[in-house]
Amino acid sequence: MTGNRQSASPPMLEAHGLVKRFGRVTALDGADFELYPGEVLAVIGDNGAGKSTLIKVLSGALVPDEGEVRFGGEPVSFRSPIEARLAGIETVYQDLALSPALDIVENLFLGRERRARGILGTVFRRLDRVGMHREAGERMSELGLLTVTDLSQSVETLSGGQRQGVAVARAAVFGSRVIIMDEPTAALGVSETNRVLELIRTVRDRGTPIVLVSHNMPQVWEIADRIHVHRLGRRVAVIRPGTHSMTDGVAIMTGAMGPGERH
Amino acid sequence: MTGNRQSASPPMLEAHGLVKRFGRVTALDGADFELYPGEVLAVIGDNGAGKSTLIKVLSGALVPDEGEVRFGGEPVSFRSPIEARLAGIETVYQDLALSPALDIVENLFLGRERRARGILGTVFRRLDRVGMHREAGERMSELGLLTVTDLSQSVETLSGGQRQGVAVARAAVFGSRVIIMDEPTAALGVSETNRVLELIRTVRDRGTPIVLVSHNMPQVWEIADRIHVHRLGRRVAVIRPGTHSMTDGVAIMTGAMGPGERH
Amino acid sequence: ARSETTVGLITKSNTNPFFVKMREGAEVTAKELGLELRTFSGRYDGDNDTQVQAIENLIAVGATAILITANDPQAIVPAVQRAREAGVLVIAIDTPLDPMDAADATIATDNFKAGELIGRWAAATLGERTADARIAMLNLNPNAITVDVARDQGFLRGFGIEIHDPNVVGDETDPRIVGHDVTQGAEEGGRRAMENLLQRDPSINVVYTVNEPSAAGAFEALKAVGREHAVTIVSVDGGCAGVADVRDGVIGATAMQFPVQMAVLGVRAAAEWSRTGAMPEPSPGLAFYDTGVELITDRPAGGIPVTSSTDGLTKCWG
Amino acid sequence: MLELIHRFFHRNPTAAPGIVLLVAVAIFSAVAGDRFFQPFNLSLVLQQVTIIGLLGVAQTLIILTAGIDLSVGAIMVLASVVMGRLAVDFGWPPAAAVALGLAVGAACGTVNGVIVTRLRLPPFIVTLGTWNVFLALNLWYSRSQTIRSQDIESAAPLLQWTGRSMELLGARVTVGSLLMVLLFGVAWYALNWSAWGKHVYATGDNPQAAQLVGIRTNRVLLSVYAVGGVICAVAGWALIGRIGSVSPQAGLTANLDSITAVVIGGTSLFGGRGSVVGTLIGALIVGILRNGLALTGVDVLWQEFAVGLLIIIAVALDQWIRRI
Amino acid sequence: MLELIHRFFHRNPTAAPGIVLLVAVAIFSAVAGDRFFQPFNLSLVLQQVTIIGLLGVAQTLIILTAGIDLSVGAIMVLASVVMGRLAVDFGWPPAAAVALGLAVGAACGTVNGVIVTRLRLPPFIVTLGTWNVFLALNLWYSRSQTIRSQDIESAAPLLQWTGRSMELLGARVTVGSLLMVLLFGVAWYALNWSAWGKHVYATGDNPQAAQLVGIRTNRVLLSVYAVGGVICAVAGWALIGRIGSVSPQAGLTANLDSITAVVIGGTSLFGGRGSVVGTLIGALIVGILRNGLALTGVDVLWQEFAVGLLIIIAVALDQWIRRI
Ligand SMILES: Nc1ncnc2c1ncn2[C@@H]1O[C@H](COP(=O)(O)OP(=O)(O)OP(=O)(O)O)[C@@H](O)[C@H]1O
Ligand SMILES: Nc1ncnc2c1ncn2[C@@H]1O[C@H](COP(=O)(O)OP(=O)(O)OP(=O)(O)O)[C@@H](O)[C@H]1O
Ligand SMILES: [Mg+2]
Ligand SMILES: [Mg+2]
Repeated sequence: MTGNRQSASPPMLEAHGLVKRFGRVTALDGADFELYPGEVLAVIGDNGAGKSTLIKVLSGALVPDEGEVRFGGEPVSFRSPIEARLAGIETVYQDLALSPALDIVENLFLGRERRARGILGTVFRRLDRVGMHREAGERMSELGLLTVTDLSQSVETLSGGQRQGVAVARAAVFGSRVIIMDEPTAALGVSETNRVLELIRTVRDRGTPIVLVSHNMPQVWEIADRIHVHRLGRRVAVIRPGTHSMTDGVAIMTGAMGPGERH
Repeated sequence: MTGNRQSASPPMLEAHGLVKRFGRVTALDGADFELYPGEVLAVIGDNGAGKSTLIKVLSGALVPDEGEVRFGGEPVSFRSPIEARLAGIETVYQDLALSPALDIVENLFLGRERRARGILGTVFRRLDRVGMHREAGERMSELGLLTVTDLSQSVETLSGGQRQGVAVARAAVFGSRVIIMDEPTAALGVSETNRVLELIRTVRDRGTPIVLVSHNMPQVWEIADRIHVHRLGRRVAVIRPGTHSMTDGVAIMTGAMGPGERH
Repeated sequence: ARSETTVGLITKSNTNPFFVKMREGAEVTAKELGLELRTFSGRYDGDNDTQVQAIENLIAVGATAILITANDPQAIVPAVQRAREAGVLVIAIDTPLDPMDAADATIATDNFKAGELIGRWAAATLGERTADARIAMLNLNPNAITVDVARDQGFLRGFGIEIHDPNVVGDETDPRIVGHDVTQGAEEGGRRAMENLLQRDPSINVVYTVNEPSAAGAFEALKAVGREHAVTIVSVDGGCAGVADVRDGVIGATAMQFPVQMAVLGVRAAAEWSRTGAMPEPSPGLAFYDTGVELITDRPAGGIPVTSSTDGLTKCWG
Repeated sequence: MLELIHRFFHRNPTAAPGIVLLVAVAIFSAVAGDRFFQPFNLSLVLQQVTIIGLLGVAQTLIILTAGIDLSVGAIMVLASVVMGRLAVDFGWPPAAAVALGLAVGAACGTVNGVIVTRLRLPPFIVTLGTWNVFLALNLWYSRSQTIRSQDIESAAPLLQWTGRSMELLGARVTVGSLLMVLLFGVAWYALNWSAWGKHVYATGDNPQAAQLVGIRTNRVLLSVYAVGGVICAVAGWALIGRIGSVSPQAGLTANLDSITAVVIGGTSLFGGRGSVVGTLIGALIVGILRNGLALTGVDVLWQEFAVGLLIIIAVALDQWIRRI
Repeated sequence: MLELIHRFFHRNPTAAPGIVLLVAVAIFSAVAGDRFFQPFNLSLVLQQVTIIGLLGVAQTLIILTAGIDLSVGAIMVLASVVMGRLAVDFGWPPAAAVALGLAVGAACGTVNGVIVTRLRLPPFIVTLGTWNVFLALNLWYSRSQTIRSQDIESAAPLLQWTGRSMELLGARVTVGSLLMVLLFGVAWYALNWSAWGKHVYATGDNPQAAQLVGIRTNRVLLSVYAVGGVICAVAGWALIGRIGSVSPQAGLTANLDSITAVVIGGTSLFGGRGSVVGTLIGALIVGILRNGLALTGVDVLWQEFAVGLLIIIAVALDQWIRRI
């Protein structure tokens, strides 16, 4: 319902001609990308198509060999994820980027710890552990992830889905201008997945655009406004759930159908 | 089509009253399990329900605190994955169990390296590197995973799906009596997923029973003969795709519906 | 300009001031005589391998003479032999090789005698209290390297204690010995060893130390329990800091050795040999040139010839 | 019951080594005679571990980041030599000399940190190299000469302030020991109650992840090495108090000893796991072993043998306690 | 072109340190005069790195499993003392003495391995402990006494066989050096062309995964420590050949030196990554630096300084080559 804006307003985040090589492998081979305000953009593509590499370039985790990234119309060149994050791009990485030895609360607030009020916080820089613990509990249960009984369990002892939940909850905690999620529901259970999809809708309705990488086609067709189809390191088509069927999408993605019918 | 055998023949792999505690967390709380010859048994359950823990107990990676495991009717107590494997249980773990610094071929054959023929192999114990390389290529392309251009790429540089492909290919390479797969398609693309499902069917048709843990309900209902529903550390129901709808299954799994309608 | 004659000096370690000053003395003399001096050292007390490498490297640069203070006077012999076969003059400095004739010449000091001297002085100072002395022995390290053993055993012999095998530390049965401990030849080790021995027997009144830094450390430990005036500390070396400690009453007596003189004599001998082929003369009645020991103390006792700390400060080596 | 014990050890990861320490004390009290278990002797152990304990604080911080510092001993000695030379030989005001000594420590640590972060070399190699460099500088600047206790006492008693001791229930506690305890406290607070501490753990645990969540790992590393350098310099000051004099020969075994304390204290050499309180206990365990063995009067040779054996037994016991 | 270079370095991970080695040789040839770049001197370097190189083979195997062995030097000396005492003092046939020496090495390594695998203690602590223990045994068994070259020569020349040298194009290569090169070759073959080698890498890389795929990691570890012990004993034999005599004082810096060679050679202290050929090159780099500096005639004090600096530069250069 909010997906028709791209002709009205300029792209919020865009990239042109991105190239990224790893030794002999060319992961990105002249990829383009556009994300418009207030939309859910799904990115689909085969394994090894270069989706995660694209995400990492957009979020500053990788520096592209060629090509440019623009954010809010301005060319940017993030040299680290910190810069992207300061600019307002929040990312859930496919490999989660968690610190296994730290506990759930610590991971949720890593890099954005909250200090205690008053002199303890300002002079002694004491952390507000109690407050962070409480808030972590709230977030996790909002996401339906309170299957974890103990928030001071270290992340390495969590189940695969619980770990992914922590990574998603982390990105959801903090207001930002763009949220990028690389396969956020791959390890999640049914109800947890639904909660995350709900979350995505809520965020979108608040006007924050979201990039969602996923292999789950029904999910993509259900939630996306536009679909970026990635193949062999470049964008081969942008389609809409309304105009293309899932079968068409998969066919373009695997190369069985030419990207001719692009809109 | 082969799923009706459980009344005819005794279970191939079974477990009773399994309990496993990690400090304050009780991951398995009196879980039962049965796998009959020639069936695909799906295991579903919420995040943190204890599915992976169950799998690890069955495959010898964890020793249960209580309960017994029987394999082919005999009580067994695997104290390490090696013993389970020697007994014929092959497992794809959720966290893949790959060696990141080793390359694809090395990972595929890890622990089952092939030696060169002749004196080089017997006396000098030289590896048949060429042979392993060729065979690895064949396996990977059978699984549709030859998006990887370079089989000597180290596993840590692979994309998430490629990595999962290697782990699945490893289990598929070797004949065994039981195959256990813990969310084998979570990170796989559409076509790769289909190939793995095909593989599962082929193996089942050869008579080898398979345990499949998955959060993908359509997939489960499509391929499973029976469905083991796990909740809070124990089995709450065993259902069949034919008798229960997906909605029922999810309801039992999340506790919204009692396991009364168990067959 | 590269001079004709290259002389190598290989010391035991490059941190111990004893050898640092020896090196400085050698450098000055070499400059005077227009020789090129190459300096090397072991990396720890007892390090033979690095000294062997140094000899090999010196052969490779075509050194004329090598002055060596051997960390392991027996184990170094084959390397020395190779040097001599290559036509290099080898002079053992400070520590004679074993056998002594493995070197072309030896300019050394007798560590056993140094120990004996302070042992005799300590016994004489105690007078009749010698009979019930409580002795602490602060050695270098557990490896029983030659200097360590010689000084330790020399002290005990001088003090009048039956030492049994002079190559073995700690085989004595004399009840006056409270114990042996090791100091690594440094202040911290000296303090720690003293503290521990004091815990075993707080009535210790004679402290032998292998060198002056460990003596200074031992003194700190004694000071901390207020016993610094009730104990006689003896040591070996004769560094300026040690002599000043004698002056200030920290150390009762120390046996002064002359590393700088050894180095100077060694370099001179090497220069002489390269010019005329003349070998250095041994001291009369000895198989080597002995640079001697002097007992430095301000409290002469038992008729032992002594040098006062004031005089000592003019001769000390650094 | 067992549940409660598990919970206790989980919440208090330093409880297990603490128990080992108590066991060691108990055994030596039985074996080494009544001289051992006395306030005075125990405070002596505290004095004897002061230097290694202080270096252990620095080493813990660095090891938590998955690094290692082989130059701690060299930095310590260099700092003490700088303090001594300036105050005694060049007549600086003692406070200024101490300050400059601490600054030298910070500079040395910063050099390590800069090389580690800018050139991305393994900390082992970097600090091995700077260890050689700092030691050479130390020998050069000190001219290999000891500055005697008496000279310091008259020219700059402040340098020996760390060695001053006070009576506490029959024990003699030095300022240096208090300083060590204080620094352990500060490090514990910083690691557990500040964002910086969490970043130190995260950097050592999984540097890629830490970077992805927005931690400036290079800054964290740099700060850790620099702080480590300052702590080493404090150890240098404490060293002057302990041995009275300034000796360029000190601290040769300090690197290995400090790493040993850290590892016995349960910190992983792979980074990200461990605690600074463990290091204190680790240093005390080694100190107790050495002191207790010395009091039994065993031959030095067999003392070394026993220390080796007992260290293994102590850590095995620690692991065993954790597992039950 | 760049593509090709990348591929080359990817395929040949030891090419980068190899280039550094060549650069070092070239620089010293220019700086240290014509004496440096001569067959004789270069073979001298080979002789000088023999001991550290041999220990480096053992150390590489152990570090690849994410372990560390601080006892290599002690095992080496203990083995050489056993060989010497048996053959010279107790009149055993030299071959039997050598065999028993190797057996002692294997036993020491096995002790390390058993403690590491059974008690699951950190290898750092285990080998630190056994280092003390083995050194004490060594001092006790040798009675701290050197066995003289002449005595060995007359009683058991086989012990000195490793020191025999042969002329090769103006260079003098000793049996010990050949033994070292041979062992490097064997270790290289085993690591790259045998299943055991892959298991060593897998065990160090991700022990949990290795276990899950069915590698008996405990057996792998045990075999690595035992083989390491034997190689250390071979180093002990080579040590006798090298210095002619048997000295119980040797080898104190051997631990650090061997680890240094491994790390300079590009092997990660965290296990699973690296190569044994890198260690050989690492040992040669350090050997070249020390020898070259010695020939330039720099003062010892500044030699240490320069070694520290040059090690850092060498590794930085290596990293830089890899990155371009
Ligand atoms: N660090 C690296 N070194 C070498 N090759 C790499 C590296 N990272 C990625 N690649 C390669 O780049 C290609 C694209 O990887 P990427 O992770 O972007 O794929 P993806 O589209 O996210 O796949 P998936 O759906 O499996 O997550 C793959 O072939 C992968 O092997
Ligand atoms: N080593 C461990 N230490 C502590 N708790 C653990 C450990 N391993 C698992 N757990 C806990 O046990 C419970 C079950 O975990 P398990 O991995 O079996 O879940 P799962 O059903 O596989 O979930 P998912 O669908 O997310 O993979 C979780 O609550 C988890 O936090
Ligand atoms: Mg991806
Ligand atoms: Mg799971």
